[in-house]
Amino acid sequence: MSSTSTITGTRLGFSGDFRRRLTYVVTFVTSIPVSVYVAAFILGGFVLAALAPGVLRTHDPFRTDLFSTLQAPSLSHIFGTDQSGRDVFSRVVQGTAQSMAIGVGATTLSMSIALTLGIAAGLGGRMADSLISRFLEVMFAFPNLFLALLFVTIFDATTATLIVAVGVGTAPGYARMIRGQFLAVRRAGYVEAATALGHSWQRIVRQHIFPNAMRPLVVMITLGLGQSIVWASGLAFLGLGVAPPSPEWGALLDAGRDYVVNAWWLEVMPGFAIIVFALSVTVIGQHLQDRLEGRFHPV
Amino acid sequence: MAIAPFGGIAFTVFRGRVLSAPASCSGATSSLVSRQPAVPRQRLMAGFILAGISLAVAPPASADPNRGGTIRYGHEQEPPCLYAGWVQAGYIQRQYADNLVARTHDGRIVPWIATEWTISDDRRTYTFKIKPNVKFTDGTALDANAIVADFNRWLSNDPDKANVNAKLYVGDYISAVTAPDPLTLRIDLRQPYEQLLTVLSTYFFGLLSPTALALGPQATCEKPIGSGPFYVEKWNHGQNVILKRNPNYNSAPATAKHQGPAYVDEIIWKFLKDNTVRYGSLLTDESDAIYDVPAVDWADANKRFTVIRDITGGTPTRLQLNTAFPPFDDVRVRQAFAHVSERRQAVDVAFRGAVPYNANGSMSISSPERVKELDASDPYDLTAANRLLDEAGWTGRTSDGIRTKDGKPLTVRLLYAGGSLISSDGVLVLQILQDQARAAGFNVVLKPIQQADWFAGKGRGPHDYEAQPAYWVAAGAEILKISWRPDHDGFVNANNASRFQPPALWKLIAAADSDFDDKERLKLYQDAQRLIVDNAAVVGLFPLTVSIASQPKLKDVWISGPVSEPVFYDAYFEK
Amino acid sequence: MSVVTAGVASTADRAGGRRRVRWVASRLLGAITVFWATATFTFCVQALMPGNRAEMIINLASGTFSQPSAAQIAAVNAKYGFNDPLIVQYSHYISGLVSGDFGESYQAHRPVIDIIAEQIWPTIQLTLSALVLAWVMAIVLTLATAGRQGRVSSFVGALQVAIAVSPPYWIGTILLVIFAVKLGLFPVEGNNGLPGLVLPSLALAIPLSGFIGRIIREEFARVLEQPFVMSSRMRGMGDFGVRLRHVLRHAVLPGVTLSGWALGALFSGAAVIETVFARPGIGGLLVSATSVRDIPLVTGIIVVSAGMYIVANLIVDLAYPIIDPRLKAA
Amino acid sequence: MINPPLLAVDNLRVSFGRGNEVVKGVSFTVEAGRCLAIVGESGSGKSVTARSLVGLAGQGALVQADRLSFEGRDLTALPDREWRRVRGRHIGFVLQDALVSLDQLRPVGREIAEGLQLHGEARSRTERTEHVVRLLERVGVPEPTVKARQLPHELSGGQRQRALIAASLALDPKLLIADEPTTALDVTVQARILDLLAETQARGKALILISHNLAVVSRMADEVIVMRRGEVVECGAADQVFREPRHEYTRRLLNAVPSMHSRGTRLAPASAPRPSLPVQPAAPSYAENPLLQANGLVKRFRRPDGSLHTAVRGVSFSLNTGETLGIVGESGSGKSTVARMVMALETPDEGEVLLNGAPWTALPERQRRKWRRGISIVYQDPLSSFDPRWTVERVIEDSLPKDEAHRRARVTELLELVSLSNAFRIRRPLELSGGQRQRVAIARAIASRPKVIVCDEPVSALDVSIQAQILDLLGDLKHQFGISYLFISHDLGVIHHLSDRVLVMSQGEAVESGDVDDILLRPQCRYTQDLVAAVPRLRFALAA
Repeated sequence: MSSTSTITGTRLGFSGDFRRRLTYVVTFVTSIPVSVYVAAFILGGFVLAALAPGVLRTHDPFRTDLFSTLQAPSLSHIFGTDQSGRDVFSRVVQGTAQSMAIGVGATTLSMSIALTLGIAAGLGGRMADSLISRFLEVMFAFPNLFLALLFVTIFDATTATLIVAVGVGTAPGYARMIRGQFLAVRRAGYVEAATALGHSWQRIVRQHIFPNAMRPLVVMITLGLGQSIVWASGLAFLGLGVAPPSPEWGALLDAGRDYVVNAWWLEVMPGFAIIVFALSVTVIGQHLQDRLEGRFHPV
Repeated sequence: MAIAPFGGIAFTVFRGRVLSAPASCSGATSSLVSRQPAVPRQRLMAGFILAGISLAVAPPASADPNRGGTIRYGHEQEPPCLYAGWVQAGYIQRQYADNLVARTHDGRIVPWIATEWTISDDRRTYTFKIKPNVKFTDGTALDANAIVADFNRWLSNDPDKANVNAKLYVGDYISAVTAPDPLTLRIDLRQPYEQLLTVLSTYFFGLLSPTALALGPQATCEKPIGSGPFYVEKWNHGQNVILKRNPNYNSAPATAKHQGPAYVDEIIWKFLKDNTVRYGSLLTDESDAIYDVPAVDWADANKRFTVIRDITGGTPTRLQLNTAFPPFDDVRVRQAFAHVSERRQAVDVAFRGAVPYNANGSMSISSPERVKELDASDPYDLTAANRLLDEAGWTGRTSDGIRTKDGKPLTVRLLYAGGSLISSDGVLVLQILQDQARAAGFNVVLKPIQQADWFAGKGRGPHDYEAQPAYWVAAGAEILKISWRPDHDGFVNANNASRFQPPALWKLIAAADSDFDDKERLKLYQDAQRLIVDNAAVVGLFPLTVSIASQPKLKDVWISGPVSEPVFYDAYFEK
Repeated sequence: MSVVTAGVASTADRAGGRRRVRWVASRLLGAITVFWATATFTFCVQALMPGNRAEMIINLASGTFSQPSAAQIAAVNAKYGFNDPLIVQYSHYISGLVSGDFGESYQAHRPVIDIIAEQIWPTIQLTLSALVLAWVMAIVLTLATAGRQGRVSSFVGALQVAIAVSPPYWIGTILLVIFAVKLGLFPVEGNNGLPGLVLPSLALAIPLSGFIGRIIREEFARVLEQPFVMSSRMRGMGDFGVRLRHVLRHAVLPGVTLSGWALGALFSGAAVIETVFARPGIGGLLVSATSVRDIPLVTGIIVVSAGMYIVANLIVDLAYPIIDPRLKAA
Repeated sequence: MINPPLLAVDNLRVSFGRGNEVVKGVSFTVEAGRCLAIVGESGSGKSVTARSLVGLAGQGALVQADRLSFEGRDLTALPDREWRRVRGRHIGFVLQDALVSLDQLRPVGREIAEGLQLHGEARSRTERTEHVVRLLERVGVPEPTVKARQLPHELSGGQRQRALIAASLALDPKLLIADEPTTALDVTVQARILDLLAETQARGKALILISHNLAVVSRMADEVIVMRRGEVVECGAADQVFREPRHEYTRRLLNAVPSMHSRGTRLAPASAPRPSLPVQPAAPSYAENPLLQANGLVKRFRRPDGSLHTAVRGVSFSLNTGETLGIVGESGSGKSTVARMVMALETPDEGEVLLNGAPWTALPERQRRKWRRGISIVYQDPLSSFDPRWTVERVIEDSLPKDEAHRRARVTELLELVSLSNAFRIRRPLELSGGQRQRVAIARAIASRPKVIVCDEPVSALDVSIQAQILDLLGDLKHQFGISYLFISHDLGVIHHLSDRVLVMSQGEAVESGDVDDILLRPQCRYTQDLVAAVPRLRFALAA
């Protein structure tokens, strides 16, 4: 990162305010570690694969080729071919949309459940708090696996049921975190100072409690994305995933499991995709957390 | 609704080399492992028909095979109960129980507990002579009275006592089972039933000690008592079943390679569901024999171990096309669908040679009555398929190439049961078929259904599917009656998923069933097969096969009819 | 667990004693309500299941599909009391639970409690050894690298983040192939004795160690800056001594609260690992029981696993004051 | 030179990274039995200097010195293994707050024994425990055998500090360095600890005392070094430095110490031109009904272990317009709780507070809200009272009453009042220094033109020079707007400097109250007398 402070306002004679903002932006850009840029780049690749798979795909992910089955990764097939000759790389790319849909869907669902429960417990009275905490404990005692098995067996395996299964399964964890965050901010010094100034409770909630309590939510969402995908692929592994020939990452893992001795790439590559996606999302989430928590201690 | 009897055919294997069926393994040499066992031992229909083409005579019993040792056998599926209808329990039952009669590979009924038997002229009374001083492993005498007690339990209506499968076979045929004297058994039938002896040789009719049975279903489930070469010592749930040698075993069947007690002291019947673990345990010598060699390791297994394979009779796994509703109500569309993919190569690629191709959808290649030239029926012919579809009026095309006829797309909903009813390799064949059919304009949609829901009949109404893979195991042509019996007086034949019931077909099958002249019966059965295949009511894929791989030092493991059970009675370790 | 720092400890032991009893009582009451809620929820679910239960039981038992006769269905209904009104079935079910009778498995005709009792130990063995392994790995990695600058510690930090998100069954399959099938260091079958336990618990432990490691690492770096660590250095203690004797114990605290939750998550993971390594255990049992709709067995496993989770959390709550003696006074 | 000085330091320089020099050339020597004090405000480098004497200047610190020797032995290029032998055995170190300088999770005895183990002193466990008990006895901890087994939080503040000192004296080191040893303690406890340190010095130990409290230094030190931004601005014998300080900075520091002498005068030179202000404090007007009246306030808290703790037991007082009432007491005396009850942030269990004669704490919050503009509060730690996301401008603008007309101009006016330039408008509180934050807090407090401002220890976290500026600011505002202050502090000097009347609190009760000189110069009740006696005085009267 070459030093850029000289080209800011001083020589170009901008007004103080603009120069200040420019240096602020420049220091902001140079302060981000390289790993975050790499993670952002990878994530961009996945988003592109999800929105426009055609761009990255080298072959038709569903085209079988009975003469080139189980070929090791090569130039023509970057991730090799599967047991019916389909190109694994293209299938991973094609599967991105479905896997990310499950990830995003499940995270949105679990966040919305977690928010309603967390806020009700955090801001509600003692009664609401103990009631909801008791309910959360019941949800925790349930093995997530059972919830997922339940949904998938009653409503047979589609992307929607997987989203609900994973979403409901992960919601209690986030609800507890949100509740803790709201309880902490409620006790903050600036909330009491605002009360001393004579502000109404609604104004304090709107101006101080919500914005400060919601900030770590951004981080939770990024971490949630990674976890949901890993979870959904776990279900597919138990044969509860989406119907073939879907190239959803979990389904690819499930199909590749028996070939792991002879055709390792069938199992390793989709697993690799899951880890790299979850990792890049976590790194970005971690950086957001450091940047937000690091500078501002809400409580 | 009577179910045709069972059956299994074993290609016996000379030591070390597989007399493999014509199917060659094409494509890349590297192998491919099926997620589930190559052939699910799950019978869709309870009926088994034993068909036997024995290609080899059993080798002479060697001089004095070394006694002792423990066979560590890696089986795949753990049954919920050691004495139950499910075929997984049948395999274990073959080790601890004897039957009245046994059936050789070529279909002859040979003595077992019954030394000899006579059938009345009106073929409705069977009288058996029972082998003297045979005992169950709990000391109870195995005489005619014990057998009568077993039969009465099986046919009762009490859910704890009833043997569901036994009732399905002979429930409405047998009128009485009596024991005139301790060593004679008499069975009276309401009407003649040619397959009675074949049915009695299946594991459903394995003889268990009445005193043990009286202890209730739980005890029978946990520790069934038979008179076989081994007895169940302990069931470590989730892990294995320990079977110990029965020192005073004196009732081996005529099909066995020797008489008297078994050679080995013990069998550890392990449950290794995961293919990699099961075949891996053979590689790392943690198992002496394993059940169902994964397809991907088929070539490797044949090099290193002794592999025996048994192709089951009855019908192969085949796609039943729903002829009652469009698009498959038009025979041309059905024929086009039969030509539309390279099924032979798809099966070879998916199963890597572990399972042969079976073109004739109506009859398994191991059934004696099959029509040989139908093995080449409906070859891959894209131009013929397109021509037939155009003739049938499916001329329109959607943007992504799917044919349409007066606005409706040519969609084929292909319903199949997830879980162990069709292996992951089998599903792979369906995926290959789906992809290749697209070239001709078919939009094939795979719709898996949970195994338990499949059994509950959920989602399998006549309007819910265009194609449905299924198979029935039987000895031979008797299965035709079960598959193609037309609906009558309100009773829908659930086994005829393709709803194909032209009067001409039933005329042929009924005539064949009642014709005692074998040559004439064979001709009628073959005409019926030709009628079915010509009308493309079913599209053949692959037959049911059972394979056992064992360490070279473990000799004389064989697969017996009629349900292709592994037999360890004659097995011994070469010192 | 709120950490008590204010005020001099009250010497009124009687008050302390009475309060501990009240604390344990409230935990037990909580556990019972959770138990009851899980049982009721599972019961309602089985009532919702589509399809005729009796028909399914008969078909599944015979392994075939056939329309069982009305007599057979009636007999099964009578045996399991399916046609009683729901309330009667529910009260029968709950009273059974209270007396430890979880009903009989449809398939195995055996009391559910026996089936679970046989297969629960391997799962406990697996989850506990996975937790211990995860802790050992997390502590060793953090002790060596936390708080230090330089490439190695940043690499280990990134590694911990990576393994925290990697799927356990994927790691399990790869471990199985490399160490069992190819190298033969460990038995392929995951259920014969201790050596068979290594790979499965490692597969579960690696992701969890990443998770715990990350939390301990952050706390470790924070505590390293505390004055009492400087005091110890000023008494002549070396860097490693300070890390081991002083900082580690503080850094471990947030991880301990997490262990209660982790055991719950490990149970779900165990189900998958038990399938991969062909190990017995109630995780795999739950998967197979659900696929054959063996409702009493499914219910039994859920209630037992909920019980295990609650007991685990009780133990963690009791263990916490041992690590953080300040809580003893509370 | 019969024998070399115990510790000799010549031109010590410490820098962190490129060009960030924190200590720029410090030289001094220390003899056995003598006490050297290093005085300076935060950021003067006094702590880093002390720590570099034991090789613990901090991560990434570059320590250079022409001479750094202990008993003649050169310490400049000592490897870490050698340093470890010196620390604890030859040089003992005592940090500021024992609550965080002792490991909370381990019994106090084991912390002390650790030094013995490290240097292989006592072999067996019993020998070690005996040694520990003897040490605790020597530093004056009651029931040493019991206390040794207790955790730090189970000891009182004083006992904890004594245990910390015992830990540093475990191996009887010749030199003891104490960095702000009494800052975290109450005045009475501080006096006892200073006695203990003096006694240790009398027994022949060399003592280096680091402190920002000139009174403490003047009582203890033989020689004094005054440091400012890493440089030594003055050094010499204590009485000479305190009586006739040569350097302007030292003189300004001495002047900045608030006491009875400085009452009514300015502590800091007026940096910015102030509007003409009468120097003499305006006499408080004793109208018939006082501005603020507290009658019999009682407040009880439930401790986490369930037992009940009464923080305030029946406190009554009144505050008149333009008057400053000081409330003084040690930690745990309940003075902050009184402040919160006055602000109606805590509801009293008994008694009530009247504002302008009308009920105040008795009102429901909804009705009370519109009267809150008449009374505001300034906290000890201003940072936590600002919303981290807001700029200074928004903090002040938000505190303006709804009906304020031209708000932007009012914000500028308020910033000027607290002498903060316009540039601070867009800054965030986190980026400001302690003093600047307190100015913003004061600007917010006066935004609604209140009659009363409650100040809860507003200056105790600030350096002396900054503290002086803030106290002057509060004084100016009082004269300009006739604001009454309820000023809570544990520092008698500050109270004496600012208050008209004073209320002394102990264990939740008001032991004595009245005119500030009557109470603080001629205390009647026993507790106040001990309190006043314990406050370290500047021993040498400052020459005119």
